[in-house]
Amino acid sequence: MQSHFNKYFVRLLEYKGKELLSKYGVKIPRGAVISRVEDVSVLSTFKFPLYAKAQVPFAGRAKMGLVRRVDTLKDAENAARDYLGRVVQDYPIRKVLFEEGVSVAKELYVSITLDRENRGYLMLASAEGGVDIEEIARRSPEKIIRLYIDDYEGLRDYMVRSVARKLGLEGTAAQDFVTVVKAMYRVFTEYDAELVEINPLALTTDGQLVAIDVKVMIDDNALYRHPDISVEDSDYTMEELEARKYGLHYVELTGYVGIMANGAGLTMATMDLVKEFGHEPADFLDIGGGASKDSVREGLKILLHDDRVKAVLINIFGGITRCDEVARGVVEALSEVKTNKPIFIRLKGTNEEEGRKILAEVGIKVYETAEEAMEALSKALRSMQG
Amino acid sequence: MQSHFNKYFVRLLEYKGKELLSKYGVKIPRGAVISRVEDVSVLSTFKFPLYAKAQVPFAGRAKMGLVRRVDTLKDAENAARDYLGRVVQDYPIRKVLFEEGVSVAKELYVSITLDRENRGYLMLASAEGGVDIEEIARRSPEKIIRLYIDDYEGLRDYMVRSVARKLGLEGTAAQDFVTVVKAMYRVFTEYDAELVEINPLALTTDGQLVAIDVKVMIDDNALYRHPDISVEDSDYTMEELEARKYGLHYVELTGYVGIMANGAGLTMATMDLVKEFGHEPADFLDIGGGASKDSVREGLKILLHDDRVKAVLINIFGGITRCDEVARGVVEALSEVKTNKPIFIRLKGTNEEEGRKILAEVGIKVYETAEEAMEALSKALRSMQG
Amino acid sequence: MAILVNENTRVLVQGITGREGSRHTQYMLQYGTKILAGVTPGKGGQSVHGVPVFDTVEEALRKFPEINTSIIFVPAQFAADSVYEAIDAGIKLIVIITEHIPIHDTLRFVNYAKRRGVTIIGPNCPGVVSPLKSKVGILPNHIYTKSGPVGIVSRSGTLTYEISYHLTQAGIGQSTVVGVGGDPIVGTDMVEVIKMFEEDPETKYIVVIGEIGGTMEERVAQYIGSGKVTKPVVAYIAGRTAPPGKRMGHAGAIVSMGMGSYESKVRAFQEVNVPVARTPTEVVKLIKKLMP
Amino acid sequence: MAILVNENTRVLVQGITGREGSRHTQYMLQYGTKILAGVTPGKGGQSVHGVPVFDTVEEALRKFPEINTSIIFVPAQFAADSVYEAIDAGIKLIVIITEHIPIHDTLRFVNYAKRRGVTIIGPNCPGVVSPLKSKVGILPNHIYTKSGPVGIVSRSGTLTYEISYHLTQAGIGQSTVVGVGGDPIVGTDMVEVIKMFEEDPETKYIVVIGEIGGTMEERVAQYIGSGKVTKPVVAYIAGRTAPPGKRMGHAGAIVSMGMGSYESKVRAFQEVNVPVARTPTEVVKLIKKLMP
Repeated sequence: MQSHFNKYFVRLLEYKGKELLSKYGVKIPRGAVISRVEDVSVLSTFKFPLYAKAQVPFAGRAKMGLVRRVDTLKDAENAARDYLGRVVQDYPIRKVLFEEGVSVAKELYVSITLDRENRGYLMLASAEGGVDIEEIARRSPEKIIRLYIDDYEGLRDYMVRSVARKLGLEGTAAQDFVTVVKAMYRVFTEYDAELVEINPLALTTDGQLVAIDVKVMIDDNALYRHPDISVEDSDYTMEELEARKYGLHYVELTGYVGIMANGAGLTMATMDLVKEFGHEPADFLDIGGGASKDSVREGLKILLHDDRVKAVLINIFGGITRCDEVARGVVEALSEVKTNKPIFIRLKGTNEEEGRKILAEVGIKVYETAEEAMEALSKALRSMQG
Repeated sequence: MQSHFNKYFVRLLEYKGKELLSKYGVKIPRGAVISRVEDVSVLSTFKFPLYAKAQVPFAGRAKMGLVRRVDTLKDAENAARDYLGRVVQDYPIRKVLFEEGVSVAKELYVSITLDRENRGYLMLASAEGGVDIEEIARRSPEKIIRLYIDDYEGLRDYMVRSVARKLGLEGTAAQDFVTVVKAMYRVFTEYDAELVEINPLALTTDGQLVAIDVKVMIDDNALYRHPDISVEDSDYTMEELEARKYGLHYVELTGYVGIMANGAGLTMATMDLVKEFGHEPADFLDIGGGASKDSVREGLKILLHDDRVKAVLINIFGGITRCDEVARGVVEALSEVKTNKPIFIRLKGTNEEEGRKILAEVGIKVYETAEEAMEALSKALRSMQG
Repeated sequence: MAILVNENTRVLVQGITGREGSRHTQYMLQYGTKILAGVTPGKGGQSVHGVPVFDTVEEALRKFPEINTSIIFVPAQFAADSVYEAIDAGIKLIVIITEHIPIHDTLRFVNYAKRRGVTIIGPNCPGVVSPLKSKVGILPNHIYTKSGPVGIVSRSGTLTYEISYHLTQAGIGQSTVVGVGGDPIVGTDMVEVIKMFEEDPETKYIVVIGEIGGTMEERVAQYIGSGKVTKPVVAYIAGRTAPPGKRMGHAGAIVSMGMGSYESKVRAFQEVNVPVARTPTEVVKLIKKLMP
Repeated sequence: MAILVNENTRVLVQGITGREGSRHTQYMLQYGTKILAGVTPGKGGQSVHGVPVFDTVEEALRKFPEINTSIIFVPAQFAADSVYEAIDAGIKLIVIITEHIPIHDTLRFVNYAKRRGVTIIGPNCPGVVSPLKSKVGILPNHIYTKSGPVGIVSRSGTLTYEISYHLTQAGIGQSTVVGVGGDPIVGTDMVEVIKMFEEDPETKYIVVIGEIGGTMEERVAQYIGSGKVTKPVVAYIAGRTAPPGKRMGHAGAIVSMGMGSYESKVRAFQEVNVPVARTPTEVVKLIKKLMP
């Protein structure tokens, strides 16, 4: 189950996910999050060594050197200076989490996620957590305990206790496990989460359960009702935030043909078509349903300002989207940005005739099918190279 | 539907109920609550005249002179000094709420309460709110709009909108009504309420909905999960709080026969019996189910220390309550408190024999039936008067 | 015959290792109740008065699939979860002794049980006894030594013992005695129990033990008035001399419309020709009068 | 015949006074859809393109009890409430056009609808059209001018138009075209629509338009593999060249077990002998090949 271009899930930074879980009773390592180098002074009361973890919203952080042990306040300051402001995978590091070490006896895995197929929630747990969890799931699926949760009936304590027993937890650890999972469930349902994952969930040498790393993904469409979650604490890049303002869904790719279409399916089909003609798409830009001329204008401007883009393919089949609005947006963008990049437009559907007329007035040809537009674009690219 | 001795509902002080509703979006008059006379200084930024409302947990406050208009800070100080520390109906006034006036165009009534019969919730609303609401309900029941709410399905906005229309609310007032009722519903379900009532809910001359007076009653058994609600903000008297510590349910009455029994039903039946013999009970004291000897001891001590009590009738039929524990408690109380008040005990049920033995050791007779014990008590009272 | 519990009742005790759970397991065993298993999370493998303890209801039922009834002694904070566990495991009769369960919890699990066809008695109740057959509750054993024609339904525990005691003393046995519980919302109300008594061939007379507050007694009277109860009924209501209670706001007054008082309840019964005893002992006299 | 909507469809438009609601009411009317009423709270008494507007669904249904279908254009924040209102009022087919509805809202109302036997199409979908009979959706009118033997079920709006357009251009009509919606959880999934097509006498061929992500296409293939679909199926999957998407944590990987990719979906279809088109236009060729 992967999320491609069709739906955006906001991944929270580790410290923010921990904050939410901690609010409902999950134990986390003692630590502090810092966004300015000079703030490392708050660490003076902590027990060194600490672990400095750059707050980036993607996996494989340790291998990239974005987690390190610091033995002194001076070390910590150096780590903060090194990390803060760096841009990794298009993402600017704004925060560093410093945490005390935890004496781990055992690493568990536990998560709650949407069960799309059964239209409910699914809890997964394993007594063998850690980075190899997927490998374990592949080789020994029986080591993954699955609990289906009905949205209507909710999660009962006794169900979690039963999972705790299967994990081999006893006594206070079993009780703590109920606390941990109920906290995860609250975050999951109250914060419109797609995923709440603790991996590893450490069973410490003194019998406590502590969340060492967490991953929380939130439904972008529900962010409006969670004022305590700032997009700054998520995996939005600057460009994505900019596009988002206009209801655009933009993802940067590696090629040179700028693409704009309406609907995720048609946008992907348009990418496929570009590849089919032997070219490489520079982006995925879906203007969504019912886009206004302003969105179209701003979207096209992103493509025109992108130096990598050599030509633009616009593929619109209007349903709730109106071809005339699209045409107006295109005309406005072209009046604002001086460009000699060729633009190939295919327009079909709602208000198609009016759209054609508007584009005809500024001398832009409209193609009947995406294939025809792409063919013309290919020819233009060849002549540019020639 | 009245709550007698069988179940205790905590009534919150007005200001606390308003605080909860306000947290979820209900508009309340601008105001401040004060617990020390010197704190009236915070009122200096308010728009006088203000209304000083002594925070007491019972109705008819205005008629008792516990609400008054104050025109100056000096007035306010006098009101605070007058109210704070006064004891009205056994209740010590600890707080005074000062509020700005509201320009009322219309007074509505709205409440959410438990629907015991249908095992759900019931919302009541009327376009004619205010102190006469019960009279209106009696004379013109059609003026009360009733909405049953299923606990499982919850309250949907569209249902509340429909009630708003029936109340004649339009535009923003109708939308605000949805906000008000949803806030009430949240307080009702999240705070284990028995009742959330706003009366009057003012429609102001500038079209706003403002809660002028509110009544919130909370399930005493659920207080443990609401750490933000202090019993100081409720209608507990000092004696009740003291009794509560030992799991006792004590209510002071006006007579002179001290009563202790187990279970609300048996305690009431014992009161009835005292009256049947022409005497007046001094109290209702239910030691509950499975009382320990400590509870019995402390309960009996309350009665022995009460100067009004001339004789004590103890009526126990043990199920989960053990007669031996009761006997031990009685013996301990008598060893701690010197008294010459006669005590008449009837013991039946679980561990009856052991209880009888314990009491026999200190020379206390045990009666077979409550009637026999009461007869003996009557005789003793007669001889005391004679 | 009898209602709710009988010779075929096979019991699970939830919260069996607690003070009350353990004690009343012993008393029920002494009474002759067939208790097959107990549950206390984390105490699986122990035994209480010879009854094996399991960690979960599911495990207990796997070992003893013939269990058809559960009695709950679990502390109030955890009681609701135990009820869900029993319902989800498929137990069809659940008797909840625990008192002080938050009423919103009760409301939710009672409705949940109804949707699944599960009967709940309680909470905050003394349980159910069908004398000489089975006891699932905390009613004192020594009172229930005679089966017979009187079915009792009551909101009060101790008052039930009182009246049962006097009946038994007078040589009048009981078919089944049901304490529905003293909370404002209970799993099975008096009307529902009276319907069962009406269907039960062993029950010839019905005693209703009520108290002031709520409208349950008025609804019983209304149901009797509908003509669906052919067996004679005798009532007792505690609280005749209680001063007016704490008011439940205007809402309470509007909903109850004057019901809930001693007078209202007595009037309701009198209107449908149900005699109301003035004292617990008078119930025995009224029943005797009805007997041939 | 056809599925979901036909000559007997009588439509309510919820959110009729909004920009899209009003516009598409006009388009649907032009298409010939029988729209009887609209709802927008606070706008009762107005009319939109001749359609009377009511404040509540209940009022609209009181006036027009023959309404059997609702289409929802209400903004995402308020959409769930509109769905509950329609379900509670007894409407049995609800088409939700609104996009950006929080997925937890969708999950809850979809399950609520199922318990009440209500069919939901969407959310975030183009709706349903049975050409020349009725359109309940936002699909462009001018494409749907020919009824015929092809049933289309799709996760994507615009791709559906694209493929329908090419079919119609090639003279191949459609029985019903269903956009199930692009969200991770939808009211009616592809398998459920395919079951309907299988039952529908008018439908002779089925086109499945999928895209990468999720496992809906794999489940379609699995269902076809079970032998319950006798009609020939042709598929198209968008996203062949999309780079790997954002990972949904370990949980996503564990649950999907490698499903969700373009290759996984194509393989699943090929294993059950469903041809997969490489471009939207190729779908037409594949259908033509199947035709006699």
